Amino acid sequence: MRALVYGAATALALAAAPAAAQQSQFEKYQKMVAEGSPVELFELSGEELWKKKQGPRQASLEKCDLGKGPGVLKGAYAALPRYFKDVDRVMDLETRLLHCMTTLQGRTREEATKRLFGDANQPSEMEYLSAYVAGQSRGTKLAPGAAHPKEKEAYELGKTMFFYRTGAWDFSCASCHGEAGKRIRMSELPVLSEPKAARPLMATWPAYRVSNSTFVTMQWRINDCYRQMRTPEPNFGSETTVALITYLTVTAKGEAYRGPGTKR
Amino acid sequence: MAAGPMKMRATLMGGVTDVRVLMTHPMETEQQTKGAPYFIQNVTVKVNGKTVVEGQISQAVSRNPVFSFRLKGGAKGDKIEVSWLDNKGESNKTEAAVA
Amino acid sequence: MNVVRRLLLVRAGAAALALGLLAPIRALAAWSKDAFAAKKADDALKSLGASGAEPSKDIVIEAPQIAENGAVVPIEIASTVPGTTSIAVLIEKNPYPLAGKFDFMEGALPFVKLNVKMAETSEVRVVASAGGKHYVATREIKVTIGGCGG
Amino acid sequence: MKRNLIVLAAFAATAAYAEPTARDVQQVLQRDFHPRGQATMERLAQDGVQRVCTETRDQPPAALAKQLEADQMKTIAFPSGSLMGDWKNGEKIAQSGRGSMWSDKPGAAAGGSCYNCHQLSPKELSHGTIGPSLLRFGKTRGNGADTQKYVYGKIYNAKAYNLCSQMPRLGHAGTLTEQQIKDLVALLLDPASPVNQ
Repeated sequence: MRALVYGAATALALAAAPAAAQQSQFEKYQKMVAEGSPVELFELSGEELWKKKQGPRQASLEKCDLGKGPGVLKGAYAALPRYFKDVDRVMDLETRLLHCMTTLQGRTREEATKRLFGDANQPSEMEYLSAYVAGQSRGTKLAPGAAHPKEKEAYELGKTMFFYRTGAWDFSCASCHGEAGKRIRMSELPVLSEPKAARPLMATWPAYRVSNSTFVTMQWRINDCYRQMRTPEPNFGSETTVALITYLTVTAKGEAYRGPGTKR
Repeated sequence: MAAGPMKMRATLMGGVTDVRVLMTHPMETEQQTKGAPYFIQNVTVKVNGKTVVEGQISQAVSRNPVFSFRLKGGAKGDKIEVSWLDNKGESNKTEAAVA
Repeated sequence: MNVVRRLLLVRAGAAALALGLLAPIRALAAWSKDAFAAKKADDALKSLGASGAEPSKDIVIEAPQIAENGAVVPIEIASTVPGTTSIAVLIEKNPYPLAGKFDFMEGALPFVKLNVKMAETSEVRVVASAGGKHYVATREIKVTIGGCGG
Repeated sequence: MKRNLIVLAAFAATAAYAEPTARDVQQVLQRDFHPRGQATMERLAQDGVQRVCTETRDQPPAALAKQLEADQMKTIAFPSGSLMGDWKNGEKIAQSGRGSMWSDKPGAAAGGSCYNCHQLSPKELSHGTIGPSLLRFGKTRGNGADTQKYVYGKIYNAKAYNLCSQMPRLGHAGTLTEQQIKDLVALLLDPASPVNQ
């Protein structure tokens, strides 16, 4: 009986004082979830994988050049995406990791991309590695490449794609991320074309996602947005995905990286 | 993926040691596995070899469990050990010094 | 992830089993089977010998009023009832309400923070035991749907 | 007219920064995506509505918007008779976020994703706010034939009413069936629906 009365009172309180009271409760949930996050476990497993000898060459990724020189991890993630001379294109973290798997470890692209996005039971290699490498940039300000013509080109393409309406449901990225203070269900939607909203967000990706106990990467984020935009599937590491990540990271530049984060 | 890594931090602040421990475990419920749940049952916290917390938990604890415990006093360098045992008899433990 | 360690653990388990060592190990780590198998919170508490708890304001349950996802609901519990030696956490509407029981010995404060799964919106009941008496506090946590639901 | 010019001027200005052209973008998309499940490559080709809304950042010139909205209105197949279905089914459709994705089984029951953006039943606390609240929609607007027709049409093809609306054309896109849309009409307009309590 007491439970019933209390429950009814809560429902009334929520209905009577909607927006602000509810919002603070969502924030409290997010905060408590972030505090009790197992995300560091993914970094630990990622470190093991980074050092593990694999592929036909039985090589680890320890000599992988993420832009700051072979094997330099400190601050490398915060400077991505960027232009890489050896491949003459802009790469984000995952595209570059894949490049290192094929070149250093001698693995085929087909084998290395067989399972890019994992699940709760079996996270993917890319997810673990992303967690580890990103964690090595904590405290470093986001400073993606924005000077090389190809970096500028990527930024422009990303921006165009962000506002490009397409797919069976006519969405662009801005359909959901274009107006401040909006939500999908309970999830707040940052206006990612604005530095104010892009900064805290990009500073905490990639992230552990509590709703399905998985670690999610930026390539996954773009992929899953397009899935819900009802388009065909973007190719992993394609120019479009890297361009969008470039656009978002450049918009967020200057923010100190503090991920990997924890999301709903 | 059962006995993956654990991670622990033990920090002394204002006379209280805060112990935060992360465990890799699927914590599968009866519903998820359609019959045979798979979960940690016992969590034990020791300080310098002496048991201070004995926890019994169920399949309702979330995947990759994270616990915080608080210890009275303590000193920097005290050895904290946290171990778990699941319903299949697998176990794991981790140690950290209070910082 | 650590395959080597995992294999070692599995082997250690098998060896222990072969030598009949596993049973004593299990016996050391008590797990209140009947209480965890109870389908009603009251039955679980009875099994733990913690029935008839009286309401107390000295048990603090810190939790969000609304959880966006039932898979992870963070709960922080502290008891300031003098001499608290044990805390039990029960989620009334879960198939098996008892989520955990923590015994605190000298040196530990009666405090625990953990993440639990909630099948649906439910009362969370916390029972603290001190000097053979039991004290209870409850709190409702609403479980909703987040994201696009696809 | 003046607005047209402003829009054009804005384009000319951004073009200087090597923004990719519409044709460039289509080539990039065709190269960078692959079909999966029911999501075919044709979905990436922009129709007139998508193109105009992209090019004007959802601020189409009024005259053009009016003309294209009229074209969209012609796509709506209004069924004869009552447009009110079963609000209980409507509630289920409003709750479901599935349908038309590469991860959805073709032919499996789709949802309207309504709660993702709108408040409907006061019992559902987890609702989005991209679209307006539809709480007590039928209570304030009544449920006459014109209102039924408006709601049916809006769900079938939102672009017929507001060209660059963010709402999907749920009937036109083939996500929802005629009966499902009728059930949603009932969810909004039936006096017994929780929306109107």
